[in-house]
Amino acid sequence: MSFSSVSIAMTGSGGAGVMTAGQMLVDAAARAGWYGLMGRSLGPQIRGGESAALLRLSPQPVQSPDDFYDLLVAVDWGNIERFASELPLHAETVIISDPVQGPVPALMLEQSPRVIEVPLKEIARSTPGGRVNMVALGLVAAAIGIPAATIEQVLSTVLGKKGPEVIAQSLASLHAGMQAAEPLAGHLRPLAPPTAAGQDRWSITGNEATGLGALRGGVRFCAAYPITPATEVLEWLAPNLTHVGGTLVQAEDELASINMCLGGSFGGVPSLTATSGPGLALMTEGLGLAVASETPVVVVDVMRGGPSTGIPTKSEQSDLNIAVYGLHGDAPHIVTAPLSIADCVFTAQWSVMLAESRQCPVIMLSDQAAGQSRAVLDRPTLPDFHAHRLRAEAAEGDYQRYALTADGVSPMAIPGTAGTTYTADGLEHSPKGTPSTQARHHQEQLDKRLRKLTEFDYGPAWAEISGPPDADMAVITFGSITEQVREALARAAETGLHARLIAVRLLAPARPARMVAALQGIGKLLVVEQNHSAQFHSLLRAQYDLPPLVHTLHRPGPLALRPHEIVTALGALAQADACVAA
Amino acid sequence: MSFSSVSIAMTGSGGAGVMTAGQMLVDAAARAGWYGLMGRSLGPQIRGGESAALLRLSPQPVQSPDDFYDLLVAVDWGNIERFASELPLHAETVIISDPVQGPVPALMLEQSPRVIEVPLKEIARSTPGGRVNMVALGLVAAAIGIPAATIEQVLSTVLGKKGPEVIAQSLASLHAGMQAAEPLAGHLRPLAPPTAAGQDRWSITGNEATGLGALRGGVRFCAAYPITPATEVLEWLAPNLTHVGGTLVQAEDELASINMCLGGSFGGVPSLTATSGPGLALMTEGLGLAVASETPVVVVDVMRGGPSTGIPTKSEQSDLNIAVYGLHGDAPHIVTAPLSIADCVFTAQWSVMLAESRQCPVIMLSDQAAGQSRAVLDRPTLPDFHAHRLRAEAAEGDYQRYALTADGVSPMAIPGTAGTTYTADGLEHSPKGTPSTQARHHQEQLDKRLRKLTEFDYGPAWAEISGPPDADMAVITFGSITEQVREALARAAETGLHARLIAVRLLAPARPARMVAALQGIGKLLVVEQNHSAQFHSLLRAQYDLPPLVHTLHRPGPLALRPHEIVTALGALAQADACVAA
Amino acid sequence: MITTVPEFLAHAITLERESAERFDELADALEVHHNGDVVELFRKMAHYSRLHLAEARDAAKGLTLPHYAPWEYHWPDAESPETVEIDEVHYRMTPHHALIAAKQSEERGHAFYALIASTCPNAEVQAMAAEFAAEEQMHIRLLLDWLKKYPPPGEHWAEDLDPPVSVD
Amino acid sequence: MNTIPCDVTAEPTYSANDYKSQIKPVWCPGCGDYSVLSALTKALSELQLPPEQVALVSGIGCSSRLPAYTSLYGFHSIHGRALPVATGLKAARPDLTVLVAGGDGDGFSIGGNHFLHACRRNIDMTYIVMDNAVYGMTKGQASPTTAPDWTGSKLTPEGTGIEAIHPLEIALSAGANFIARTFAGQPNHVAQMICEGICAPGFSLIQVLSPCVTFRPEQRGYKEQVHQDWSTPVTDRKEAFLRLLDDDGFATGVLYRGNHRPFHPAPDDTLSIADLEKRFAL
Amino acid sequence: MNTIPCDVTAEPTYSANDYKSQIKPVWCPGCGDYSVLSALTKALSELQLPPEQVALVSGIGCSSRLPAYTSLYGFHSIHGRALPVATGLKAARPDLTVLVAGGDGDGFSIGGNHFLHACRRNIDMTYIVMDNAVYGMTKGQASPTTAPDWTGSKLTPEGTGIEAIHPLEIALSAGANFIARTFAGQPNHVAQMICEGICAPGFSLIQVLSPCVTFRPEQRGYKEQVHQDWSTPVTDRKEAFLRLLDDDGFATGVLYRGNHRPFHPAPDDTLSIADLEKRFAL
Ligand SMILES: Cc1ncc(C[n+]2csc(CCOP(=O)(O)OP(=O)(O)O)c2C)c(N)n1
Ligand SMILES: Cc1ncc(C[n+]2csc(CCOP(=O)(O)OP(=O)(O)O)c2C)c(N)n1
Ligand code: SF4
Ligand code: SF4
Ligand SMILES: [Mg+2]
Ligand SMILES: [Mg+2]
Repeated sequence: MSFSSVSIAMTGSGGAGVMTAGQMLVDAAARAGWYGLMGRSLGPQIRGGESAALLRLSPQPVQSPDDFYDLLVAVDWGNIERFASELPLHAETVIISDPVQGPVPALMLEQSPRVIEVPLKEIARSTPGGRVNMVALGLVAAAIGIPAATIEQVLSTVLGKKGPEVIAQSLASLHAGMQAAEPLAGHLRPLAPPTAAGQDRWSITGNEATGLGALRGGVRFCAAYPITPATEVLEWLAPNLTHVGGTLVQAEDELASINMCLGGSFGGVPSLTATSGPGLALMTEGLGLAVASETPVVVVDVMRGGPSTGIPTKSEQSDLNIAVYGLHGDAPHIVTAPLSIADCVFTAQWSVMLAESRQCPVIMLSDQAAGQSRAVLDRPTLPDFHAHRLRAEAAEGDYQRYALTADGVSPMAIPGTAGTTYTADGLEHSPKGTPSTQARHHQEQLDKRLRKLTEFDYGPAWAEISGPPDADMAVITFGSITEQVREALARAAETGLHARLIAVRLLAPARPARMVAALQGIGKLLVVEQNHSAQFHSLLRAQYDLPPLVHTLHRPGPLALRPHEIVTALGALAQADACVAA
Repeated sequence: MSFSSVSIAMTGSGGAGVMTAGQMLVDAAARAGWYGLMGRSLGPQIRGGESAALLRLSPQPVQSPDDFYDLLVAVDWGNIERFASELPLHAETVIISDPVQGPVPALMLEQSPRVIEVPLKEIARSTPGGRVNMVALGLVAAAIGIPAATIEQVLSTVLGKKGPEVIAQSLASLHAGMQAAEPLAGHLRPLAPPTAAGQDRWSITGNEATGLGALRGGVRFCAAYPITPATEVLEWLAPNLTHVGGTLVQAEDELASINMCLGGSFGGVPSLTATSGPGLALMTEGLGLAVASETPVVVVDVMRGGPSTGIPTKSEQSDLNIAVYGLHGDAPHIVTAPLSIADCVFTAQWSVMLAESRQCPVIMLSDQAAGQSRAVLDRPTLPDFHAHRLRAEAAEGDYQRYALTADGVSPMAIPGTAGTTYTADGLEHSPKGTPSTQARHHQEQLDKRLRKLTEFDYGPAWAEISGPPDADMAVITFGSITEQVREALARAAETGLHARLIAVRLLAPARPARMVAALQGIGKLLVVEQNHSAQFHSLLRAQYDLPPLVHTLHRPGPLALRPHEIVTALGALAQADACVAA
Repeated sequence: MITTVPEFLAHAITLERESAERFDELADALEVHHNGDVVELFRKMAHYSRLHLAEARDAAKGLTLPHYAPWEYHWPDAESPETVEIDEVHYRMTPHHALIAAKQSEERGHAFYALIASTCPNAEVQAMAAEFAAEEQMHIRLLLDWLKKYPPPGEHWAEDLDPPVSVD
Repeated sequence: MNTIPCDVTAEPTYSANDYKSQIKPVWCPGCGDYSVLSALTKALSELQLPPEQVALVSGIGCSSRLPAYTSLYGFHSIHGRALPVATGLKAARPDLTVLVAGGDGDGFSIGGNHFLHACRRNIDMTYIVMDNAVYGMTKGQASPTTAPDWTGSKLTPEGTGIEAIHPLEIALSAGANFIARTFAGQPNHVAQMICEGICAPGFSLIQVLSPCVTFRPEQRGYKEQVHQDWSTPVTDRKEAFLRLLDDDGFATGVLYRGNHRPFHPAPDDTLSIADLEKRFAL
Repeated sequence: MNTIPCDVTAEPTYSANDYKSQIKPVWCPGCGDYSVLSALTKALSELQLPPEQVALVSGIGCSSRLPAYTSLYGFHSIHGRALPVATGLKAARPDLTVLVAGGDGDGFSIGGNHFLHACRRNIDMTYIVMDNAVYGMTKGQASPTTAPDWTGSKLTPEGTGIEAIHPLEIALSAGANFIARTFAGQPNHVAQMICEGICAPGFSLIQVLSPCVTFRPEQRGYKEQVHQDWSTPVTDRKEAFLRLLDDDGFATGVLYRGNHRPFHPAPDDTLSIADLEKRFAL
């Protein structure tokens, strides 16, 4: 899979509008038939802070960032030192720099990229009401070959509400930018022609995809407390839940939001909330109640840099520990993670289905990189399953809410049903739900709650496994960085380095038999994850018997793991001697 | 170590006063020179519920419950089915039953114990103002040979405030009970004579011991929210903190109590709070702040049955997961566990010392069994160390609160110190404390916070290791059940089954080198813990390379693990074939 | 004001029913607290109230009784008179206390009926009330007899050396 | 507002006893909570609400044990979180009658924030607080309604030194639409208040002075202290405040019956998921 | 109460600038919080408090970024928990002057319970709430002080439908000893209020109407709405309530200056640990 993709970073601060320009660029490329991905890097200011739009466009579907940026357009260099490390360049990179912004900072020149000076600001000034970001947009669009008509159309749509004057001014800037693109000719890898025009494609962010998956899974109640980078899940759900007959309540805090969800779910309505690390920390007591009272609920944790308030705007996969182990007592529950932006739809839908089917809480570990990035992708094919909760029918007599059943799941009575009233309880209880301190009841209920999860057939969705069946090397990973691993494996394969991919969607409970099968024949394993303490590796060690030689590639946020790093790690593993386990 | 100990259960309900009788018995035995242990099993009623005083007396120090009860005195049988399983009997057991309470319940007769009927109530009625619990007390005291004068003295002291009439009445009942002991003669193993009279001994509960350890360690601030079974730590601290110049504040909830502790600690005052599972769940966000802002604090979690509200009055070791892994982000911190009631003093003191020295949170995992049991023991020899926090001196200029140092610990400025003002932050920050989203700062600070803990020499206190250096079998455990393991190993050794004991006091961070040494020569390992999902085993797998053959003995509460079960498990391990790992 | 037979019987039925239910409630409470002697007594009292209730119901056969919300009854006090108050019990109470509490409630019941018997303008109601009052009087005498068997306990009857339990 | 009319005159289908479960309370004999249980069942019988249409949510505490003793749908949740659970339930299932019960510790200490915001949200539910000015279940510590000089707790052996809060003032300020106080020693009055609370639209707060005979035996004396001063409710917020400014904590009756719009999420059910998906299409 | 006299007349040692740090605020230009920062430094200079004797605790939010912009000891804690952190600090270190700062979301939404109990505890500290009736930092959602019909948030596109809370009423009810309102557009008045708040014993609440120019640009109009009605504080709780019942949310000045005893733990320091150990000895 060799991409003829192009990766572009546009930086600018103080309302320069690079995010909007980037957005228009992706939109236009999409319309013209390319695939694309746009992430972002933002400063701490609410408005007018330094920001970078991070794009990748390609004729093939693409959800992974590339190793380096091919083109860096600096509308200005404000605070570049704060995020320069997030913008890896190489010798082929073309930097477009505006001379009035001063010389290119030394730290951007370390890889000896080619610098082309373009007086963006001056060009903008040359047209009335000129906009520097539109100049940059025009320049980039022209340089990579986006048809002028398409970009003009997108611009006009996006700025539609602002009135004809603004549109006209912006178009003028755009055209000026396009003209200024000439000096770039020959300096930039050409973007291969689009292939997907007319195909059924979506433009969607991971957070939107999560919201959609939730609704598809049957969620009709949400209680919300905003937190970066999860807020967009909630914001997308607010109007859309209403449209499909559901309800969203803004809660006073996360203690309230999780417990409101439990209330809604107790009422028979599939419920979900979204948060990030600090909010998840506040929800664990409520999640424990969901375990003990067997109340289905889904919590989406869009992970950000931790610990504590950490780095709210940057991605990291460091909430794995709390998600799997963060509840007090023996509290079996389910933890899932989407494997890409697109997969947020499926995994959210599946998570709701699992919660409802197993009558337990599910924590879905999304992350900032997936949640706040927009991808242009083929419309995903999605299963039609949705929430099915085993319900108790109206009955006379002795309804046992927590009856001991073969698979551990007991029919749940929904308020309104006659003859099956009961009291849900977080205290240990008898099968009927009566509080009990007896050893026997405790053991039975602990067994039952565990059995519900371990005896269930999660099917092949537990992980995505691909690659040669005879490989003796595998890469195991989870979450949205799977896309980088995929790309790395494709590249490695081209160099003759074959390895299996095991991308785990179901992080808890463990699936030992499935893992044995997945690891069949594997002698060397590379664990890839984005956190400081190799939490995934530690989880794997605890849950599974791993091959004799295990390497890990782990790094905290905010730097994205790049495909070439994974290829390198894989190369090292291939060379490593199985006797000197790392 | 063969005990000639005697184990006694006294059951009774509705204000029968068996707990007080049990307490008097331990007190008297203690005065007379025996050692002892008293636990309890209680019903869900606040007053007048069924209860059992669970005693063990011995001429040797004893902190483990025995396998069976030698004597069961039933003042009545109210709701015995609820806790019968907590009262293991054997064929040698003597049951004293009062015929007016009806026949001995069948479920107490399964092991064919000897039943002796004694009309306790009638005897009590035969003396004016007679008290049935005092009759039972007299009976037991006489049967096991506690000197009459001692028990009379204790009774008079305890009831002192109630006035001479009550004392006289109680003494009369006591004597009547003593006389009624005659039929027991020959039926009960005699308690070997005391050995410790005159020795420096204490009578103390685990929760009191924890409070004392906290003060010894230097704690001078506590914020408290009551919760069973941790409340007594707080209740002991309330007046005693004041006496030594400290302060206790009752908080509105656990979110407040942990954050108040952070405030106190930020002010330079070593701070601690105590809670149980549900409260700990509410504290994890605050603990994450402690990690990121490097604010020392100690949280004692007196574990009870989980998940959720669970079984508040019963012991379990199921908060290990949340204690070690329950914080969001990469949040290295310390987790300790006392190995016995006596060890609560040391471990609490050590925990304070570690928190202060490492500027991080420490979670100390005590449990209900240790916390709410009283032991008569030799006065522990205790180190004199106490909190030492590396402080910044008054300075001019560029104070860096989070300076990168070799061992990771940076001098902390205490408010009031001139020239070193700074802002503590839960946001990722530069060495100076300025919020930063930079990859470099994040990596540096993550490294530093981890280094503080991993590069520290915890000394031999990390675990208690004993037993033959050439053993090829070991038992590894943590927490207060260590006492049962100790006794089991002593017994096993008598039968020629030798194994090493590794009782881990430091549960996080991992001590790989120390563990390698501890496991030196060990081919077979038995992991013993009191929870449903073998959390300790899973933690050990994640952190350490374990011997080829590992068995686990784990069971949730409320049933105490008994020494003979451990001996049996050890026997099975000895027999097991190393090739068929379990 | 109670003036008609249906009104009177509605009161009598509720009075006896609530009395029986309360005795049962108290018996349940003491059962949970293992106070068997008192449980037995309260069960007995509940039984007697239920006998009365049956009588009142018999008398009401064929009549349409008015509906009152609990707070609309014309009790001398806001609460139905022959109901032992919730806080008159203690887990360590003895049969003596139980009998005193029962006697007091019967006395209130008696007073209620007696007042109607003496003040109600409706002669039929008067007669019925007098009959009910007489029965209550009998109960009171019965209770007084029992009480002789259960002299007041010593002053330490409530003593419980065991501390209360913290259950959560 | 409840859909069942409050003045049912027909032959009752549900007697008070029909709202009780088989489980016997673990409360101390003499505890005021018994009487709240009995009053609740009377109130429900008065309203003739089918038990399966009523949900009773509680937190943790002696008082919070209530649900299991009824034949309603119950949720005995966690300490301090009864109101959010109930809020979610009512928002998701507006057809149900939602009741909430708990103690002063549960509601005003750990649950204080939810109390504030539930009053403010004014969602249609009835909150019954059994106030004994103590944490009964954990052996008698001071709660937010405990007087500053109460020295009965080992945690605050010199008294808390801080003033008790005024829950009714806070409810009134925050926006609760129906506010009443009653006393467990008068179960019929408690029943009446619960009945009126259920029938009132929006958030109804009923503070029940409910003695803890074990840790606050002196509360048996409440009998002599209560005085039914608020026999006519006021509908004006200002007037209600004035009432409270003269309150000694023992006036009973309906303090306030307001006119605030209850929170009522309105799903519009106009689009299908396929419609929503279309918006992502290029 | 502060130990430093409030009427320093000597030549000032500390200028307002001495209370500022080198760190430049990330606030949007035009944000009201700038002016609170400046007012705070003026107030401290007026009081001539040595910076190292003052600690400023905050939660999370735009407003909560304040501490790092000062040269005081600061604790930028977590969302909603500034008051407990400050309470612990003051209880453990009564010698320090403790200030708390934050937003309406931090203080009244997630932090509502601590607000209630901090007022009640009435410990000696000064709480400055920069109220912009919005969650600024998370892109503009409704806060507890947002009007029910504000449709500017994507989370509540039809408005919240619930009434705003009245933080001053709650503070007054709960027991705060000093309560004032001021407006960021009048930094000298803000400085005066802060000064008086610090000097008042017990818990002081200062609500600063502090426009969020980004998400509530209409708040620039506060200028025209505020009116300094509370120029003389009242000391009677009832009178203060009456004032509030007529409040339109824009009256500024000192509402109330009370007489409640501040919470003051009193360590007695009479025993050694060895003494305590003796009690365990047989
Ligand atoms: C998170 C958490 N903290 C503390 C507790 C312990 N706890 C249980 S009930 C209770 C107080 C109950 O007081 P209140 O609500 O007044 O009820 P009461 O028992 O007086 O009826 C406490 C502190 C708990 N269960 N969970
Ligand atoms: C536990 C937790 N939940 C949510 C957030 C996200 N968050 C940060 S600031 C904030 C609201 C801030 O509003 P306010 O306190 O009014 O401050 P402002 O920004 O308006 O000054 C929220 C919801 C968080 N940091 N932590
Ligand atoms: S402790 Fe108090 S509140 Fe709890 S049941 Fe007993 S009397 Fe009631
Ligand atoms: S978003 Fe609003 S509150 Fe935040 S800094 Fe900008 S103007 Fe101020
Ligand atoms: Mg209470
Ligand atoms: Mg705000």
